[in-house]
Amino acid sequence: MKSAGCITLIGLFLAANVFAAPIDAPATPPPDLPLPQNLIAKDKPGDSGGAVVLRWTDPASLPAGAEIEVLRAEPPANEWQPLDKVPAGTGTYTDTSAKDGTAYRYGVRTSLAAADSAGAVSVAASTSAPVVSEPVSSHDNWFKIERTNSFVASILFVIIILGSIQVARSGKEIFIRRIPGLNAIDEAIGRATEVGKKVMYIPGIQSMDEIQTVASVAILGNVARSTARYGTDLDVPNKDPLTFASAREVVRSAYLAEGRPDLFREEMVNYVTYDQFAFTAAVSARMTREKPAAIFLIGYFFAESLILAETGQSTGAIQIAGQADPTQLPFFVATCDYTLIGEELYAASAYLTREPVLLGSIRGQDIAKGILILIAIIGVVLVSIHVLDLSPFLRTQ
Amino acid sequence: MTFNLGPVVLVLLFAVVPIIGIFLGLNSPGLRSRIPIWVAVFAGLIPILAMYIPKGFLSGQTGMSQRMDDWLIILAGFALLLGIVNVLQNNFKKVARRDSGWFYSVVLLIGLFVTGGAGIYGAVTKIGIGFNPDGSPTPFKYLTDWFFQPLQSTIFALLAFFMASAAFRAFRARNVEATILLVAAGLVMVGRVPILELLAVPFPSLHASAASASQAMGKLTEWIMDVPNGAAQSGIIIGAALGAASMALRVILGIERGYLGLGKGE
Amino acid sequence: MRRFLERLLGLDRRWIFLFVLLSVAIPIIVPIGLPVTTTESTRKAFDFIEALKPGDTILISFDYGPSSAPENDPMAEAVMRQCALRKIRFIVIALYPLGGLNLANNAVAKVVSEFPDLKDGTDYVNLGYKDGASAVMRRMGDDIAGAFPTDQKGTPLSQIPIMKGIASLRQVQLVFTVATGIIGEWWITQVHPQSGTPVIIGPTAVSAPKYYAFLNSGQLVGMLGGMKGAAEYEKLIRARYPEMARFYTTTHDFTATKGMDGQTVMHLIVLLFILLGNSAFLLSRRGAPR
Amino acid sequence: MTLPPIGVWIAAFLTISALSFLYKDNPFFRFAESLFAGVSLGYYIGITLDQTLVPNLIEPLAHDFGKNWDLVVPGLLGLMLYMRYVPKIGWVSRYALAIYVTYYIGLDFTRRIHGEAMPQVARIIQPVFGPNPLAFVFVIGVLSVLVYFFFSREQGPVTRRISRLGIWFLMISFGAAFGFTVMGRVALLIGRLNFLILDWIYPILGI
Repeated sequence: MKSAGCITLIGLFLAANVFAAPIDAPATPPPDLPLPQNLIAKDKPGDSGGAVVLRWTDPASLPAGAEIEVLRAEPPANEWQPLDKVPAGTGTYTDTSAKDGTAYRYGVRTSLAAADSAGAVSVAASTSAPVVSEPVSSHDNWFKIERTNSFVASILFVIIILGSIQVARSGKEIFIRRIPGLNAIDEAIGRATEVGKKVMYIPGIQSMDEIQTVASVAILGNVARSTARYGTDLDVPNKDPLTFASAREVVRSAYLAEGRPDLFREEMVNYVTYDQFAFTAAVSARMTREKPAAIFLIGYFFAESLILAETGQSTGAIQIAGQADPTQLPFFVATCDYTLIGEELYAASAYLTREPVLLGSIRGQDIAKGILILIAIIGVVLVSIHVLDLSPFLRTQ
Repeated sequence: MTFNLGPVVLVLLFAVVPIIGIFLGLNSPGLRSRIPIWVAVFAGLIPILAMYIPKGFLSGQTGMSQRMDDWLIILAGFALLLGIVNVLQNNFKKVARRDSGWFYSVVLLIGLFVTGGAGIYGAVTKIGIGFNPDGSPTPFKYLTDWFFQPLQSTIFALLAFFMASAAFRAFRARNVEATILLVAAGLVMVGRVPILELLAVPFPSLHASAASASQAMGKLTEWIMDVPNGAAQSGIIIGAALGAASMALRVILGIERGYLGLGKGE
Repeated sequence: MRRFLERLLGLDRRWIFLFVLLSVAIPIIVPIGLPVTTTESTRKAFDFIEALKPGDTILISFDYGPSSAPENDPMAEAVMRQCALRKIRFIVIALYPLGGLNLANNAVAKVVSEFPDLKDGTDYVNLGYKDGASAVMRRMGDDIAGAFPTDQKGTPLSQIPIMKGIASLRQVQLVFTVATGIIGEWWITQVHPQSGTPVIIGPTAVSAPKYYAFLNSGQLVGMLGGMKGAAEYEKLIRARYPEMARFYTTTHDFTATKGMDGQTVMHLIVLLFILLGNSAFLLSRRGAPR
Repeated sequence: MTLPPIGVWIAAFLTISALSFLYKDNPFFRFAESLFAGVSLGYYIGITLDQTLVPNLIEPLAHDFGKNWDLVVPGLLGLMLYMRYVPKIGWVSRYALAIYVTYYIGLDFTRRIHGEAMPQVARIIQPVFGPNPLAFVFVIGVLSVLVYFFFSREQGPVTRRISRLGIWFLMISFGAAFGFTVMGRVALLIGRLNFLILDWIYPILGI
């Protein structure tokens, strides 16, 4: 079906080429080099415009070192301008310098570059009149076809999550398994209250453009409600100014929601500095000087993770860490009492609040995970018995 | 001159609508949180649509997505001042109250004013923050090279020490899980560097076998990193990706709005 | 005995710190010269660049800061030297906000001084730093000049010979990102899917494990993992090009190969401490009344 | 004998002061740490002005207002952030924060599905009886870790075993990644000691 269309197209273009008068072609030397054939020029599909794709078939036999020269003629002058040369055997070229809406003609011809003794490339040894395409103009498109797979996956994912949220809203009970790191939050704050020392919460060092920070700030809201309830002091040092702004709103409203606005102080959420290690030095120093009883390291951390966690460990604080990205998890696991691993970070606010909407979306994530596991198992079986390789359908571009 | 639809739509959505929203919000407290969340839905949809719709007004070079990138870099730049204001407030307060350690607040403020001043000077005079026209370093660059960078690298280097102390304390065979952790760490540490060769230095007869054992350990390390470690990493990444995407969806749709200091739900 | 074991288990960590300091400082003063074994991921990176043709172009992105310079610098330098020898052209950019540009400038200056034949604009070009790595990358996928209108010296890209025929990342044969944080990963998850340009990464040792996932899935061509990866690369280069030995045998200049000595001793120290801790732990548990 | 320049002395003093934290908190460290906090913040004032606000906002507005007029809006949004300091209309800052957060979170959404979940699942799909006899270890590893991340189901005897296996894979990964990282961290220390020894002590000793 598709190939039939192709053949028709090629036929059309062949016919067009026969009749297309060479537009102001350069002087024609003896045509000792065979010409490429079946030149087709099309707007590059699925892009934002500005690109035309050329395809052609190389002539059957070409001497070594032969290249295909690509030319372009732009109205109104319609003079051939050389665009580029590609090695024989390429068969395709994308002109990314096209102006949208301009009807270009493209030409290809064989050329043999000869180097003179100095090594500089001299005039092409032989040039013949190019094979010419139909006029073509580039434009922007409505859909990126090569991303169909991730488009479909995204749509399915949205349906699953929103559907599960809907189910949860309708009152269906949703179970959630025990996550020890989250159970420990109240224990840690309780201990801080007993010994009369403060709780330190570090929401990572990334800005609010990172979803782990957003998740961490949501957990901070719950921690702040606990400290408000217990009347324990809270300290939230920040590296990113937007995270700082958000964290302060969150802590303020948590104290308000618990009916303890009197306990909220602006200094609870404070800004330190924008540099990763200056922040680390300042916060580590604060840990050793003020010895908080509980330290939360939840969010997106980088190398500072171990400096902070090991310093905190040496002060004897209960430490609860959490990160979705795997790189710093080894250090948290080695130095903290509890660590939220990967997806547990995102499950935290659902776990702590037990809100149906959040629980519903956790359920949706599990369904999506189940589907992915199923796809993976089916894929592994099919590819192992040499029936079909599903992986290309999942590779994204 | 072509008309660019992208920026115009952006201005409508993220300037005109907010301004109207602010005026409406002055009299109607309910709208103070509702309109920002509606506006945010559009902000969240732009990059998602741009991923799949290559139409110029959306994802072209002057399209909405591209322009948003340009915009938000500026917004983030503005945000820094928010932090600076807080640092100034807190430290001036400490100095004024002569809190314990107020001297160090003075040190901090001097560092801030001198370096910040040099930076502002460079940016305002267009000399820049690198080199003077005659090739000599600007004061800003001098401070960067001899104050800022050495401290940055040294604090980072503390990690070498903390790796060792954390390993000593954490890697003990307390239970099955801890033992697995310990063994994996030990194997990889041996496989990453020519430890066996180092140990064989005093025994010439063992050199060859130490080298081949080291090679084998290298292979094993690579396998551990590749297969079991790669598998666990993949598992974490897939799970976290789903968790993040679901959270992203909740944030974009305004279901999760805690980051604005707003309660859940309406 | 029990008291001793308990003391050992609760050993003041400052003793460990002292051992670490000595184990790293001594090899700097008295180099050992230990052998290095090469790994698959590094060989793949090396072979890929070796297979490029003279006149091909690669993009080298400085996505790290001074903090990880001892690890990352040797990687960038080694690849640039290889390019210089093989007449492969390279475009240098910096996306890391905390001093990536400075490092790029230093590295370019160093390699250019080693290879006086290298001409700015024809053999290499330094486009400088741009803020907002993710956005910059996305734009480079379509239009390099849109992200970097001029090079570091202010010459418009259209006037730079090396950029002729290179409008977007699609015309670049390889992206080599020397990276410390998330920026390196974006080259793999954003740029590679967008433009299809092969990517080699030179991450710090800490993020290297994460990239095995991408290496296996084919999203990455090769990787130089940490100082070890850099030392392996130096070894591969020395083996292929004996004339390069001059950059890797001087005592005062720092090389990854030299750095490996200190690392090896340090690993040994850490392993000994783990062994000590576990022996004490197991012995004390055996002796403890149940 | 030429002594190293003053900058090297400053850097060496600050380096040693920072390292002294390993022994214990002390006035030298506290001095270095406070100075670092101040200088670093000042550094970012310079960087943000010179590399972000001047080239991305001020220059485009000054040179080609017709083409860049819309950049006034992020400036406006930036100002909205500061309304937090005006108690009555503190809520205005929500607009700026909400737009900033959701735009990037939207970007994150696509990155997670398109750039992470799908390619990683594609990776699992490999022949387990093929040329690589241990490929099944990989497949089992990913799947068992994923089973560990199931939250909304009570674990039965089978899933409990699978998720325990998942934890073992996680532990191998964490241990291996820890061991793998030691090198990089030593590299940093080497960098600092290189500076102290090669740039500071050797010149003083005239070596």
